[in-house]
Amino acid sequence: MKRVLTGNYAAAYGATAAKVNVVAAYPITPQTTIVEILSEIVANGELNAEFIKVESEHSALAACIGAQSAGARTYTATSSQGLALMHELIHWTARARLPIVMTNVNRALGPGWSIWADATDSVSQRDTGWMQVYCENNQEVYDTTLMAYKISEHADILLPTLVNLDAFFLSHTSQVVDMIDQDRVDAFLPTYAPEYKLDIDNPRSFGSLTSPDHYYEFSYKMHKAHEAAKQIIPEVHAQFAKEFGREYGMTESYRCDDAEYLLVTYGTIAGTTMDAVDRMRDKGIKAGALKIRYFRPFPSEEVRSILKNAIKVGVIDRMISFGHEGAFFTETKAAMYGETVPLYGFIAGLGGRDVSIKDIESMVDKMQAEDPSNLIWIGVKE
Amino acid sequence: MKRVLTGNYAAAYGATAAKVNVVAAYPITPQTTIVEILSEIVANGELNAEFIKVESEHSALAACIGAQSAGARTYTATSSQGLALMHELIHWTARARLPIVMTNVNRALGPGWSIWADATDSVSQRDTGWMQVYCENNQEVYDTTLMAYKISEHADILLPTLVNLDAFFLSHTSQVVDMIDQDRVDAFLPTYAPEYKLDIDNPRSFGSLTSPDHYYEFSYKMHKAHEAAKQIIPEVHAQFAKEFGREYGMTESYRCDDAEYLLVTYGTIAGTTMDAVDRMRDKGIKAGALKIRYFRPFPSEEVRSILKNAIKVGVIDRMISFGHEGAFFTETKAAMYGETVPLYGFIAGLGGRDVSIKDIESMVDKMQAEDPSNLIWIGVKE
Amino acid sequence: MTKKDDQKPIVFEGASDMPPMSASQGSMSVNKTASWRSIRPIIHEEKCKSCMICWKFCPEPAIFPTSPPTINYDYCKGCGICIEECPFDAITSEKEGK
Amino acid sequence: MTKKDDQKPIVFEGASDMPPMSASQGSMSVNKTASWRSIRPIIHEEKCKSCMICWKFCPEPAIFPTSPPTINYDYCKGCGICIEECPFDAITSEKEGK
Amino acid sequence: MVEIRFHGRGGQGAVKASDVLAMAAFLEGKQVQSFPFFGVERRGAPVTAFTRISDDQIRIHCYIYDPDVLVILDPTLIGAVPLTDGLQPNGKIIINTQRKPEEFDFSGTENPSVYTVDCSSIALKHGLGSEAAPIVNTAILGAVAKATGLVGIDSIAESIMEKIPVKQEKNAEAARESFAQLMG
Amino acid sequence: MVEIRFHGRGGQGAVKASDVLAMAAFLEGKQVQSFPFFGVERRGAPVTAFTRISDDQIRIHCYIYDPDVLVILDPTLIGAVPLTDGLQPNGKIIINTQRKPEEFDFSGTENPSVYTVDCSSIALKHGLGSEAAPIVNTAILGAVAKATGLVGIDSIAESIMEKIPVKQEKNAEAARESFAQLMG
Amino acid sequence: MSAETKKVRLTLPENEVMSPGHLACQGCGASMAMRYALKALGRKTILSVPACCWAVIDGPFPYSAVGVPLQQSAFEAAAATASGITNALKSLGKDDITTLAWAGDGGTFDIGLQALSGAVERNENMIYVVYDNEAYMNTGIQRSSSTPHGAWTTTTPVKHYRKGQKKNIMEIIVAHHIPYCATANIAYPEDFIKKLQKAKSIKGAKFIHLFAPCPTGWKHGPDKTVKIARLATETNTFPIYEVENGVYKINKKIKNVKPVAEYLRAQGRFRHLPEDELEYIQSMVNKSYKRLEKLEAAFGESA
Amino acid sequence: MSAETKKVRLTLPENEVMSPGHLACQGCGASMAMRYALKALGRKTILSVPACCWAVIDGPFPYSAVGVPLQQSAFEAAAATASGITNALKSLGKDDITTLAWAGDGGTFDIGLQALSGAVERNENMIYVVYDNEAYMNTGIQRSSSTPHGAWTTTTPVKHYRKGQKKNIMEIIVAHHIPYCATANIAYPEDFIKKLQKAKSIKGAKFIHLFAPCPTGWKHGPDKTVKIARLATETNTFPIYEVENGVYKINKKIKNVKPVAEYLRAQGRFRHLPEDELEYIQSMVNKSYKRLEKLEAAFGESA
Ligand SMILES: Cc1ncc(C[n+]2csc(CCOP(=O)(O)OP(=O)(O)O)c2C)c(N)n1
Ligand SMILES: Cc1ncc(C[n+]2csc(CCOP(=O)(O)OP(=O)(O)O)c2C)c(N)n1
Ligand code: SF4
Ligand code: SF4
Ligand code: SF4
Ligand code: SF4
Ligand code: SF4
Ligand code: SF4
Ligand SMILES: [Mg+2]
Ligand SMILES: [Mg+2]
Repeated sequence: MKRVLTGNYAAAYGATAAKVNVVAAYPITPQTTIVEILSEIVANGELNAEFIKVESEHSALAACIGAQSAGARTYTATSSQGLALMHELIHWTARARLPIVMTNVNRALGPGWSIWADATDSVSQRDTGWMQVYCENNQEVYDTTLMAYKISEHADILLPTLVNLDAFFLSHTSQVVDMIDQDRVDAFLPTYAPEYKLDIDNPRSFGSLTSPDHYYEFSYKMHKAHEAAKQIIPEVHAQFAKEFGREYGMTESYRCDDAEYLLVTYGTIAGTTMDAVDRMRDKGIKAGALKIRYFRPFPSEEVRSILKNAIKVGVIDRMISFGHEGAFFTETKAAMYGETVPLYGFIAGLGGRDVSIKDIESMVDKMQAEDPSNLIWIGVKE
Repeated sequence: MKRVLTGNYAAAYGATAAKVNVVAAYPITPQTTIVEILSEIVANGELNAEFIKVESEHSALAACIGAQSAGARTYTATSSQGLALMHELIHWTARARLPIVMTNVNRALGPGWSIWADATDSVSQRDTGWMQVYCENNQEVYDTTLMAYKISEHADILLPTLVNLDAFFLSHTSQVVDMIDQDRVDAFLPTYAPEYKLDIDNPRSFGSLTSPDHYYEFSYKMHKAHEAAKQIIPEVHAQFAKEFGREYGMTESYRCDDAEYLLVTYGTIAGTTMDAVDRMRDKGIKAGALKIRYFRPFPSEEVRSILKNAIKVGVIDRMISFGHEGAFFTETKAAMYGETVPLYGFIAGLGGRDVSIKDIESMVDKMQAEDPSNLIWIGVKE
Repeated sequence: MTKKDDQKPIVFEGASDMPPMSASQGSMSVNKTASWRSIRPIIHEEKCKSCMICWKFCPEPAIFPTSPPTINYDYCKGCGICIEECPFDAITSEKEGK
Repeated sequence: MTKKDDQKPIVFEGASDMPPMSASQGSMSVNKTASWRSIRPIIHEEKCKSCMICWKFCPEPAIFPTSPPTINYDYCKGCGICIEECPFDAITSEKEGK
Repeated sequence: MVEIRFHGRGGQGAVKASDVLAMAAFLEGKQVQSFPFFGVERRGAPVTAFTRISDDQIRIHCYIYDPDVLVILDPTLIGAVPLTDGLQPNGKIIINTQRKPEEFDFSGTENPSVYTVDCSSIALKHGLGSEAAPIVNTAILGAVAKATGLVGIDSIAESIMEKIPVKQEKNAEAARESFAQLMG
Repeated sequence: MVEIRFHGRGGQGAVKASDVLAMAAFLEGKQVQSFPFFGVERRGAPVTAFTRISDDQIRIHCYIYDPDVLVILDPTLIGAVPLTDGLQPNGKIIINTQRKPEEFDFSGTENPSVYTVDCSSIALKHGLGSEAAPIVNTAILGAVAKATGLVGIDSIAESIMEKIPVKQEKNAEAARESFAQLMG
Repeated sequence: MSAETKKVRLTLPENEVMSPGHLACQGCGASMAMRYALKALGRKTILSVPACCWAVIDGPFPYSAVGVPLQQSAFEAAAATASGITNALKSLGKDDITTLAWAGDGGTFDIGLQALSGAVERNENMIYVVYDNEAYMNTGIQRSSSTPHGAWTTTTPVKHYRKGQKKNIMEIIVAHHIPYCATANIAYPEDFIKKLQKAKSIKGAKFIHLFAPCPTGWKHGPDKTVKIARLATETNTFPIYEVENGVYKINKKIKNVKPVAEYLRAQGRFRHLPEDELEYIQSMVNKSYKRLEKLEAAFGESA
Repeated sequence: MSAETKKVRLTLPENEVMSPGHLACQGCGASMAMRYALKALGRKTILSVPACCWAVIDGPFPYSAVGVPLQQSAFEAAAATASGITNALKSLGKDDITTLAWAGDGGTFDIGLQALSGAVERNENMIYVVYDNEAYMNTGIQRSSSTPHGAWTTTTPVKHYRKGQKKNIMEIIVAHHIPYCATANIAYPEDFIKKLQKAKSIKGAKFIHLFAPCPTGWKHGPDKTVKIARLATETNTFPIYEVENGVYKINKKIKNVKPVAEYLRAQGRFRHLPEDELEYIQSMVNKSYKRLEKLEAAFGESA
C-alpha cells in the first residue's frame, strides 16, 4: 500500500512491520515524531509491543540491550546528542552481538545547539562494531529498516544496525512510500529466535570478565561477522528485490560506467547529486555519482572497482573528522590505496547548510581546476 | 628531580605541575591510582585546587566544562567505559573550544569485561575534535601532559587534548621520570587567561542555538584550529626541548632513513617495536619504526614523507574499526594515497594480548611473504 | 557590559570575524516581537489604579513601571496576561490590524 | 541445565569453537578455592549442636547441611566466619600447612 | 517537476499546506515531496515550506531556490522577506489577501501571474481559527489548485480529510470556496 | 639489560617486590622498569610481576618471556605453574623455602643457579604478616641482591624505606637478614 | 522614567536583567520565571542551562536575552556543569557570584536527576531551580516523569493518557538533606523572589521547585497562565512550602481550597478526562496534601 | 545427603543455586547476599548485574557461579537493563520469571541512580537489590556517596576522611512511592529472604537496601563480617525496616541499643577517628533513628 509519509513515519512503520516486541526510546528533535507515532501505534494495539518510556537515551539502549538479551526483537530511535549519550552502550550492543536495529536522524552536535542535518553523530560511531546504512529517501528508510532486522539477526552476523536518515531533509520530508503487506513481511522476516539468550533452562552469564586469552578472539569473531555481512547483505538485497521488486546495493552507482568525474556521497546529498549529474551530462560533462549505503561494513572492494577508472573522483562528506578530513573521504582513499585517480575531499552541508545542485556542480568545477591536496569547503564564508 | 613512577603517577604529577584549578574525576580500573594520588595531593594542600568527587565520568567532564568555561584550568582522567560514557561531552568540549586536558588509560571496552590495554576507547573519539596523543613511556606521559596545556590553550588552537597511555603497560609500570622544578614549569606554562569565559562584567551566552548560517563556519574554524595546531605543536616541542632538553615530535622516527621495512605504530607497542627493529637490524634486516604520537591532528604530510621511500610498510593497530580495519592503518593509507609502497595492516594486542618482539618480527616476515590485501591478525587462534 | 545592545542585527562577514565558539555578542532586544501579536492590550488611564500587577506579570517584560504603566509595543506579544490579571479591568484587548 | 559442571577447565581451540559473545559455558565450581585458605576450620562433632548457623553464614557455600555439618575443603576459603559465629565454639582454626 | 514554495508565519500552517498539496498530487498518481525549512522561530516569525510534484521519482533533496509557484499565506510578508527570489519566468504567485492581483508590484520577477483570494475571510466563515488568527492553510490550497491546475480540487479535499486532524469537512469546504473565488 | 620475573600468590606482595627492586636499581643510577601481570585473581591465585634493569633507556613494553632471574615467593607454585619457561641458560632462581637448593629439580632449564632462603621465618621473626600469611616480599629482595649482585643491599633497604608504607625498618631488616642467610 | 516610577509601589525589585525580544511563546510561565529569578539574584549570577525551552528562549547566536553569563549545557548536565562553575569560582577566589542552575522538569526529574543528586549530595554551593511545565516542551510536548496523572501529551495520547502520579522531586531532593529546598509558583513572584534571596544567603546546595505553566503544552490561552498557576496552589495541587535544614514549613495554607476540577478543566490537556478520573485526582491531591501536613507536623518548627 | 539433612532444622531454604568456586574475597558479605537471594527466589530468576564486585565474583568467561541467567551491564545501567528484561518477558508472555537487578552502592547511589529512578518511576516489575558495602570496592575502595561520615577510603585519605552523611537511598526511593521498599542485612538472612519472597509476590517495582560488609575495604578480619553487620543494626546505624505502599514499619526494634563506637572500633577504616568524632557520629545515628521513628509514627500502620 502506497502512502505519503515522512522519513520518521517510514522508520516507525518499518519497525512496526518488523513486529518488534519491545520499543524503548526517548524524544529528541528531529526524531520526536518517531516516538510519538510509535506511542500511538502501541497504544492503539496496532503493534503488540511494550513501549518503555525511559528517562534518557542511555537507558533506551540499555533497555533494548536487556530486552534483546532476553529474546525480544527491539527497536529504538534517536539523533545527535541522544546517539552520543548512548556511545558506551553502542559499543556494548555490538560486542554483546545483539542484533538491535536503531534509527538515527542525522543531526548536528552542539554546542552551539543545532537541530539540522549533519552526519557527525553517526559517523562518530564508526568504530563501535555496528553496521551503518545511510538512506536517500523514505522508501529506502522503510525497506532498510525491515532488511536490517533480517541482516542483523542472521546467525553468521549477529551485529546491530544503525539506519541513518538526514534531519528534516528526510525526517520531516513527505514522500510516497510503498508499504508491504504484513503477511509478506512475516514471510520475509521470521520471528526472532536467537541461540544465545537469557534462558532459565540454560542459564549463562553474559559479558563476564574476559581475559586477554579470549578477548582477542572475540574481537576477531566480530571482524569475521562483518566480513560475512559483506556476503550476506547482497543476498538479502537480492531476496528483497525478488519478493518486493525494489533493488538495493551496499553502494548504488548512477551513470558511473563511463563517468570521468565521479562524486561519492551518502544520504540525501546523494539524491541531489544524481540530479546534478543529469544536469552536467546535459551540459556535456561526463559526471557520475556513487552513493554509499553501507558505511559499515565498508564496501572497499566495490568502491574501488567502481572508482578506479574515473578520471577524477570527489568525495562529499556531511561531516568532518576534525584534525583530519571527512571520514568517507579518508576511508575511500584507504580503499583506493594503490590507485592513481586523483581524489578530492569536499566538506558540505554541516549543521544543516543546504547543498544545492549548484554546489555540486561547483565541485566538478573545482576538480577540474584545483589540485587535490587540500580539503575543499563548499560555500564557506571565510 | 628524578623519580621512579608509574604512568598514572606521571600523569597526576603532570597535572599537578600544570597547577590545575579544578579536578573532577571518577575512578575506573586502571586509571584509579590517578584519582587516588590526586585526592592525596589536593588533600595535602600540595595542589591548590578543588577536587570534585563526581558521581560519574559524564559529570566529571561536565564539571570540567563548567569550570573551564568559568576561567579555571581543569583536569580529568578516565579509561575505557568511562571515556565512552563521556562521549557526548567529548564532542561538547571541543565544539565549546575549551582547552581541557584529559588523561585516558587505554583499556578494552566491554562486554566481556576487560581491564587490559586496547586503544579502541580513545580511537573511537577520533571524530570529536579533540587533539590526541599516544605515549610510549612515563616520561612522555609527564612531559606530554604539561605541553598539552600549553598547546591546547594557545589562542589559535583552543582545543582539548586527550593524552593516552596503555593500561598496565604504562599505567602500572614504574619507570624513571625526570620531574621539572615548579618555577621552570610556571615559566613555561603561564596562568590560564582565556579571552572568552563566563564573566559577569561581559555577560555572554555560550553554546546557544546556532543556525546553518553560522554552524558551518564554526566547524570551519575548528578545522582551521587543527591546521594551526600542526604548526604550533612543533613550536612548543622545540621550546620544551630548549628549556628541558627532551625532544618530541608529532611522530618519532627510529632508524627510518634507510629502512626497507617500516613499522608504524603507537603507544607502548612502539617501544617494543624499536627494540625489535634493533634485533632485526642485527640480523641484517633493514627495519625501521615510525611512532605516531599525535593522531589528531593527524600528521599526514609528515607520515607520507617518512614512509614513501620504504619498500614495505606495516601499520600495527591495537584496535580495529570493525567492518573495516585498524584506524591508524586506514588513516595512514589515506595519507599515503597516490604512493605505491605496499601497506600492510596488522591487528595486535587487543584486550591486553601481549605484543612481543617475536610478534613484531613475525610481521616483517609476513610483509616479505604475503600480499597486503588482507588484514593480518597477529597471534590469533582461529 | 560591552555586549552589543543597539538593537541592530549582528552580521558577520564570515568565519574570520566570528568568535571561536558560539558566544553571544548582543542582546535579543534586537528581536522586535511585535509581529507575534494578534491582539493589542490598551491601558485605560481612567480605570488604572497603578497597582502594577500588569507590570508584575508581563512575561517579556513589555510594560514599563510608570504610573500608569506604559506598554512597549515593540515587544508586547499580546499574550493578554495583563488584561486577564488587571484587577480593575483597566486593560482591554484590540485586534491587531494586518 | 546444559551448562557444563564437571569441574574440568573449559579450553577452546580458538575463535571457531568459542561462542559469538562472552557467554558462560560452565560452572565456577571448576575453581577450587582451597588454595586461598591459610587457616582450616575443623568442626568438633562432640561440641556441635547442629544448629546450622555455620552453614547459614558460610559465604561460599562450603558447608553441607549434614548433622553435624561437613566442610567442603575443596572450596572453603578459610574466612573463619563459621568459627566466629558458631555459638558453641564447636569449630576451631588450624593453620594450613604449606 | 514542478516546485512550489510556501511562505507564511509561524502558526499559520504553511508546512501543513505543503503536505496537503503533496498528498493531493499523490492521490492523482504523482511522485511528491514536501518539507519545511525548519527554523527555531515560534509564532509570528516567517516560515517557509516546499512541495515538489513530478511524474518521475524525486531524488533531489535541497531547498527550492527557483520555484515555479509561490504561495503566500500572509501578505504582510511581502516586502519583509525576499519572497520572489528565484521565481521562474512566467511563474505563479498565489496570495491570501483581500486585495486584487493588480495591487501588487512584483517587478524584478519575469512576467509572473498573480492570483489573490481572501482566505482569511473564507476560513473565518467556516469557523477555522479566530479573528485574530484565522487558519488559512487549507483554504489557500483551493486557490493553488485552481491557479496551477496541478491537482484537482477533489484531490485537495480528499487530502485534507486524510491529513487534517480536526474540522475536516470545514477545511475541505474552505478549500472549495477559495477554488471558486480565486481572482487572477 | 637484565630481566627478572617474580612469581607469587595474590596477597604475598610479588608486585611490590618488583617495584622495590626496580627502585633500588634506580638508586644506583640504573634505568628500570617494573610492572605486574594484572589478573583478576584475588588472594591465593598465582601472580606474576616483572622487573627490567638496564644501563640504557628501556623501550620494550611486553612481558618477560626469557628472564635472566626468577624469584619464587611461594614454593607451592613449583609444579603448579610453568615457572621456569624461557629462563635463560645459566639463569638464577631464587626461592623462598626452608628447603635446600639441591632439593629442587629444574631439569629442562639449562644450568640454572638455584638459591633458597627461608623468608617466611625471617618475615615472622620481624613481625611481618601472620603465621598463616607471612609477608615475604621484602625479605626475599635481600636474597635477590645477594644472588644476582644486581643491586646492593643498602639500596634495597633505602628503596624499602621509600616504597613500603608501614614497618619500614622491620622490612629493611628482614631484607638484610635474608641477604646474610642466602644459600645457593 | 525613574522619576515617574517613584510614584508607584512595586512589590518586586525594579531592575530588569532579562531583556524583551526573547523567544518564549506568548504567556510563557518559564519566561516570567527567569525574569523574577534575575530580579532576585541580580547581575552577579552565572546561569547553567541545559537543553529545554530556556535554551531556545534566550535566543540564537549571536544574541542573548538574560543579561548575565549563561552556559548552555548538555541536556543531562545542568547540575554537573554548575558544579564546575561554582568550584571554579571558589578556586579563583570569586566568592560574590551566585551559580544558578536552571532546568526544565525533563532535565531535572529524568535525564538530569543523577547529576543533580550528585551535586546536592556534595552540597555544592549553588541554587538549582527547576521550572516545571510538566512535560518536554521544547521537543513538542512529550511526557516526562513530572507529567501529572491524566494529562495528554504526544507520547501519552488521549486514549492512553498518562497514568500514575508525577515524580515527587521535592521529597527526593529533601531526602538528600541539603540546607534548603522550597516550592514556588510564578503566580506568587514575591514568594519566589524571597526564597531565591534566602537561598542566595545560604552556603551549599539549594533547590527550588517552581511551578511554571506552559500555554502551548497545556493547551490553555496564553492569558490564563497566571490564573492557572494560582489555581494549582489554591486547589492544593501544588502546595507552597519549604524545608530548611530538614524543617518543613507550608508557606501558603489555603483557606478555601478550591476543587481540583476547576484547575483541570481550565486546561486542554485534561479535557478528555471522565468525571471519575477527576474524583480520583481530587482524592490523590487530598492524600498528598495530608502527607505534607503530616510531614510538617512531624518535622516542622513546632515538632 | 538429603537423608542426613532431614535431621537438621534449617532456617533458610536448603537449595543452593549459587555454586562455590566464585571469586569473592574471604568472608565477603556480598557473596553471602547472593547466596541468600537465590535461595529466596530460586532458579526462575534473571539477574542484571552492573560493574561492581559481583561482576567479578561470578567468575570470568567461560564460567559462572550463579546458576541462573545473568546479564552483565554497563556500570550505570543495571535498572535500565533490567527494565528491558522484564518488558521482554512480559512481551514474550513469560510471567513466572523474576527480574532481579543486583548492584553495588556505587552503581545505585551514584552512577546508576538515574536509571533506577526512571525504572521505579515507571514501576517496572522487578526487584532491585543494592548490596551496600559503602564504597567502590571493585576498583579498590574509593568513596561513593554511600560512604559514611568518618570513613577512610583511597579517595578520602585518613587526613581528609569522608565528611557528611551517606546518601539516604531509602528515603530517595521511598519518595518514588513504589509498592515495596525495605532494608535488610546479611546478618539476618531469614529477614532478607522473607522480604525477597514478599517482593516477588508483589507486582511492580521493589527495592531492597541490603547491608553487606566488605572485609577488604572496611579493614576487618574476614571472620568478622557477620558480627560487624549485626553491630550495624544493633547500634541503630543500619535499622531494619520496610515501607509497603507508603506504610512504614521498623522490623527490628533493638532493645538494648549498643554504642556506635562498638561498631566503628571494630573496623580499620574508622581507626583514625578521634573521640569527638565518635560522639558526633553517635548523635547523628540517634537523630536519624529518631527521624525514622517519627516517620513510622506518622506513616506507620497505626498512623
Ligand atoms: C541527550 C539529549 N536527549 C534529548 C534531547 C532533546 N531535548 C532537548 S530539550 C528536551 C525536553 C526538555 O524538557 P524539559 O527539561 O521539561 O524542559 P522544557 O522543554 O519543558 O522547558 C529534549 C527531550 C537533548 N537535547 N539531549
Ligand atoms: C562508566 C564506568 N565508570 C567506572 C567504572 C569502573 N568501576 C567498575 S566497578 C566500580 C565500583 C563499583 O562500586 P559499587 O557499585 O559500590 O560495587 P562494589 O564494587 O563495591 O561491589 C567502578 C568505579 C566502570 N566500569 N564503568
Ligand atoms: S494592573 Fe490594571 S490597574 Fe494595575 S497598574 Fe496595570 S492597568 Fe493599572
Ligand atoms: S499582552 Fe502580554 S506581553 Fe503584552 S504587555 Fe500584556 S502581559 Fe505583556
Ligand atoms: S554453628 Fe557450631 S554448633 Fe552450629 S552446626 Fe555449626 S558447628 Fe555445629
Ligand atoms: S571458613 Fe569460611 S569458607 Fe570455610 S567453611 Fe567456614 S565459613 Fe565457609
Ligand atoms: S513551549 Fe511552553 S515552556 Fe516552552 S516557551 Fe512555549 S510556553 Fe514557554
Ligand atoms: S572487595 Fe569486598 S565486596 Fe568485593 S569481593 Fe572482596 S570482600 Fe566482597
Ligand atoms: Mg518541561
Ligand atoms: Mg560498593
